[in-house]
Amino acid sequence: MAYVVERKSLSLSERLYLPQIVAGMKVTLKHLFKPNVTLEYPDVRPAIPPGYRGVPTLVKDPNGREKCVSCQLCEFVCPPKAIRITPGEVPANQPDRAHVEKGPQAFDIDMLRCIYCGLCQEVCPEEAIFLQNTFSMTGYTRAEMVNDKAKLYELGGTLPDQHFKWDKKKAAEERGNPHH
Amino acid sequence: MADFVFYTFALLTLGSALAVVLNKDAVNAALCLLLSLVGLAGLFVLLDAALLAFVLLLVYAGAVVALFLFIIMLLDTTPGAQKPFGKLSAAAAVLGGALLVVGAHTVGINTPATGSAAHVAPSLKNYAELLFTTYLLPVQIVGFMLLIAMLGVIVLSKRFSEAPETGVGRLEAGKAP
Amino acid sequence: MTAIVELWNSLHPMLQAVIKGLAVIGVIFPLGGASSLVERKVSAWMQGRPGPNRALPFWVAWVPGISLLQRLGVFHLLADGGKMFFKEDSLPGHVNKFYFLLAPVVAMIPALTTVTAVPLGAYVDEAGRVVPLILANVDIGLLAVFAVSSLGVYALILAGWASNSKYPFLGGVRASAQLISYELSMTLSVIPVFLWINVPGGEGTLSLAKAVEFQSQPGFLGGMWFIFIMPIAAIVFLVSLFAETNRLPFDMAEGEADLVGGFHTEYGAMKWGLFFVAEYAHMMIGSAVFILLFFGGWNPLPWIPLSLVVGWLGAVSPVLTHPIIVGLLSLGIFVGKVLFMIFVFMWVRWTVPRFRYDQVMKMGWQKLLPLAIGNLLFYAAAIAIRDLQLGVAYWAALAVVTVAATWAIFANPLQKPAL
Amino acid sequence: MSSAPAKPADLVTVNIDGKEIAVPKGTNVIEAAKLVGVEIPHYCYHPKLSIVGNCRMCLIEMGMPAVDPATKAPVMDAATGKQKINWIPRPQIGCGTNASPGLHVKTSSPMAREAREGVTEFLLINHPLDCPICDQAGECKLQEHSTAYGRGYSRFIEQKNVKPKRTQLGPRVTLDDERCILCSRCIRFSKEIAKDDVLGFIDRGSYSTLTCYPGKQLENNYSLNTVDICPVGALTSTDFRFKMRVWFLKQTPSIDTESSVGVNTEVWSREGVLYRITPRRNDAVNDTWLADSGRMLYKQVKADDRLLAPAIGGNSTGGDMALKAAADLLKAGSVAVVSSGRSSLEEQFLTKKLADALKTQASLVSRVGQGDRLLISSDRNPNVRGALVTGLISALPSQKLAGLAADIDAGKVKTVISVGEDLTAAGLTAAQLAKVSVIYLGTHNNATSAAAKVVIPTLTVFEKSGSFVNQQFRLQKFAKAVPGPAGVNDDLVTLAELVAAAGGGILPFALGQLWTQIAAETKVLAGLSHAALPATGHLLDASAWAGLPFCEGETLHFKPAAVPAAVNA
Repeated sequence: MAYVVERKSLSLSERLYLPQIVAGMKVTLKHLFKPNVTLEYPDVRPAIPPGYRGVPTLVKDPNGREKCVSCQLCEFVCPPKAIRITPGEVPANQPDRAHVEKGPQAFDIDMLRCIYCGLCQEVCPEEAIFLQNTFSMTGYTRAEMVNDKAKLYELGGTLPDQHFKWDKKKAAEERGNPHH
Repeated sequence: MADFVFYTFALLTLGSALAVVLNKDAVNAALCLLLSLVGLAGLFVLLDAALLAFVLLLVYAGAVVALFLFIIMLLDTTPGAQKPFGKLSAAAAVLGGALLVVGAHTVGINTPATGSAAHVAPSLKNYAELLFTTYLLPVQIVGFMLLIAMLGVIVLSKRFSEAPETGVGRLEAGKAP
Repeated sequence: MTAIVELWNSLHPMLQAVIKGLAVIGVIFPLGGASSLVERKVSAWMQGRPGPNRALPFWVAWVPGISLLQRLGVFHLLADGGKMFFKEDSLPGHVNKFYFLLAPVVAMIPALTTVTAVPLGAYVDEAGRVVPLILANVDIGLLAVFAVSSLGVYALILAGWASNSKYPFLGGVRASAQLISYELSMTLSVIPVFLWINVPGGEGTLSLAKAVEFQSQPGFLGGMWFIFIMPIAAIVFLVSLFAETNRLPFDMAEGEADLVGGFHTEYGAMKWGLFFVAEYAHMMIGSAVFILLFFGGWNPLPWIPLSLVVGWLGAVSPVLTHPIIVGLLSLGIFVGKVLFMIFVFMWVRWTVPRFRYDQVMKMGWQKLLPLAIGNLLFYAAAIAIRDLQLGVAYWAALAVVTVAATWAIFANPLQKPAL
Repeated sequence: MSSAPAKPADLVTVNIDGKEIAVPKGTNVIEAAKLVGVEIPHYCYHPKLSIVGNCRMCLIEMGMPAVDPATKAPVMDAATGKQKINWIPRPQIGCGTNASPGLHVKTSSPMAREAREGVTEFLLINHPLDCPICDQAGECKLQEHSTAYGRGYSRFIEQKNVKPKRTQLGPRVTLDDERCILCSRCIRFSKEIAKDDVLGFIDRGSYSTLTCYPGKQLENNYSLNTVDICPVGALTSTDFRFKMRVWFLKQTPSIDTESSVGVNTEVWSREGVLYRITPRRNDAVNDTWLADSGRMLYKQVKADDRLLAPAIGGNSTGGDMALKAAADLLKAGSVAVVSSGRSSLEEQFLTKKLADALKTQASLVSRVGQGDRLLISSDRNPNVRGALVTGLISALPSQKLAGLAADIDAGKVKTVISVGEDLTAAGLTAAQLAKVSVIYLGTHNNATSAAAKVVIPTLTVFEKSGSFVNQQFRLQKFAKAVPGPAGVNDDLVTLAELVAAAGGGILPFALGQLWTQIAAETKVLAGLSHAALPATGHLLDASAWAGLPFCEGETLHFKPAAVPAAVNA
């Protein structure tokens, strides 16, 4: 049920406006002489704090191998449906990656759709997608604003790997069945 | 020089006054009225009656015609929609013309010919003295008439705008299935 | 220096008038443009921003110290002006073309015409008289200013109506209603000043120069500016001035939050620029009148009139009392005051949010107009008591009536309309 | 399973989680629990396969009413006043326990839960946990049950077992041995349903590996059903492998068109692209199976030889122009109509209207192949019985259009309109085709479309909605899974316009309105509507056609009537 909030009646000085306006002008005058807080952007670059969610990128492991296995969880979780992955099989002629079996044939992120929510990074089981420091994406055409796989790896670079999941897997494969 | 200016303003005044009457578009007519008033003010200035000129501009050009325009624009009158020239209009025109002639004649015989006698520029003080002594009663009467007219307009417009709110039609509209 | 004066005096009076007129216009126009830059800078500084500071034509970049001008955004002013002149001047298809083109011109006419009746400074001639620097020193100066500037409303009405589009039309309607409403209180608020000036037996006048003259008299009451004598009148005039010039918090006619751009929504390029300059010109004329009436005109300080300063200068060096020097000095003082008023306009603009339209109307008719009338009655009575020397009893009666009326208006906390 | 309702004498009352329910005798606990809405987790149990009980996931707690061993009198519980239950101290498998009178089951007691958690932990010891690259993710039973019964971390610190990851079991099936949980569903399917005993386990303990018998391959036409029933990602379809995650795919119910069995299918698509076809359970038609050949039919949608634009005389043109050209030919008279057993019932109805308007009798082409006694019958048309039901034909069709050929030779026919049939394949020679103007409505290029005067492209079964009548006279509907190619009209629209051009009046082409008319004009379909058809189909009254010598032999759920089969072969 709606109910009425009684407003406090205005005091004399409030009803006269002028004292209030003068008080306001005092505040603005103070600000007139305060130093500027604006960052003069193209000349001065902002310091990007850790944990900043910039442009999503794909990263490689310390050995320069693609980490993404195209599980498409990021594509699934992406709220604005900006990610589009074409999965594919890793060919057997890549000896250091063939044991991963699966990798993306194409990986497109439409930066006109991306909302920088970071859910793709959150959901990635392989720690292959990261929102990094780049905050400015520009292009003259819509097509330019779609980051393809090559662009994503170029933006992402290499990040240290803490798990070496697939390296362990490969080592186990080469060792065969050690127990028994 | 002064003659040239006089004829220019006179032509402006008369020409635009004629255009007020002849124009079919109400907005054009109102703006021609404005132009005519400006011309008239110019004539007043030539007569050294600067005060009268600027009061004319301030009151008529600045406020009255602006209100005219305001109303015309709000009512959105379409040009060419006025009634044809009727009998009543003809009678009014004849009467108005007659009054004009009488008035002009009266003014003509009462005014000394130019160049003669004490032609003093009327100062602010002269106007003020006349207004508050000789013409005090007329000024007050005119003021009251304007007040009455204003009140009348308020009452009339109020009644018309409130009529549908208390009328039967509204009640019936509420009952309509 | 004398040669210049002689050359000037030898010119045909008509030519003199044209040169004076052009000189004034030549100052008003660039000042209007410069005001737009100042507006941007002031707003930026008040908001903790640097404001426009980027533009720098490459062919002057080598000049040492030019970067200061760059930081001050001076070249933005040039760029803005250049843009106004050269950008595409679109003419929408649905407008009434004649009035659409006429409106900006109409806006400029009163803005530039009123300057003729405004004294801009003064010099002391050989006879020791203070002669005002004015284009047309007419007896009814103030009335001329009011009369001509009241024509400015047609620009807004015409622009709004000729645009044949909703928002400009609403802007035009608002503008006309607002201007007509506040003209009343504005006019009423200055009457006490001239009641005060026109002492019995003296010459009746509405001249602005006379008002300044009155504030330059010797003595405590004589050297007192009118802002101290009649502060209520000054405040009513100032508030009405804000409303008349369509400045925030009264810029209902533009109201970009609700009306896109108000009456000038459909305008662009230099046609829009003329409206813009006209607004600043209005502000300047209005400020000038305000300063002439209430802030002592070209007198540097209260109780220190120009003539006193000239005396001091004569003590330093007789050359400094030359009419041209004194004229320039007075002009400088006056323009400085006007520019400060312009700054106040901006200051208020970046402090106070816009009123609602019903609040504007309510304030105009229910607050300012009664206040102006009451103010007028009060000073009429006071002047009558003073001039007729009616004695203490009448003063006491006036004081009692004033206090009672004030109490009646303000003591009731319920929001009843004043008077 | 018998479709006749069980007699009350066959019912036994069991108590599952406190709820009493009467179930047919012999029902196992998993199925009985399903009836009360309780899902008992299981891997090796499959309703259509024999029970082996080797995954131990469906462990439950079970008890029987107590009786005095000496007197056989019920032992009553003093507290509740009911018969006391003797709970068995060890958990039992649900799949191997059949309902018996008075059986009490607790499906989620602490003991049952604990048992399942233990089983899950053991199953996950050697599981590679490669869900991100596993095709089964999203429809994996191990994934689901690990969520419910897994502990979230592993206590197994030793090295995991390593097994081959990419074994080709056959041309269409790839095996990832690491993921296999040894449920043996695939082995049982091959033996019991496909009757092709090729799979088995070798080695012991954690070395156990699924493999084919030496020298054999999993290559029968039902091999992909093992992929369907594999509860984990061990058996994967080579065709679908790494193509798309299943949670992106939209499922649309459809019908397999390769024979008259009318196998119920599920079509999986994403954004207008088809990815795979799987069987849809219908115990009266196909149980849960589908032939491999039927799974590849989706490839025809994006085939290179697909007809995409209308053509007149071999030149592409607009749809309106082609229809107008066809209308002109139809108005000229002497038209023969060739319809198809692959058209839907609704199209056949409109084709009949077209034939009626042209005052001719439509002919149909039969396709006869080898039946496999399972899910592919010898009649390779999905909808010959639909043509009988709608009255398009009154006798069974022959494989060759001999009558039409004769008419063409005799010059009686000037125009042939073919609704989806390749006339060359149906026995007309190129010379015969050249003598007439051919209007061809079809999906793909062939000799007829090349020779046709007017070609109007039509939609495949995946791009339209409709219904088929299968060999049991079961009316089954299919739905539109993906939109048709741009510029191709719905077949019903095209046919309705042709009928109108031929002077047959204005017919509705929206499915709902069309069915109102079909139900009104066709006796056996009276009262039916496409929208109200159940997912498993509606069995029609076939008595009117009982005497016809259909060519089909026996299939999974179809026994041919006793008529001489050779009459029409």
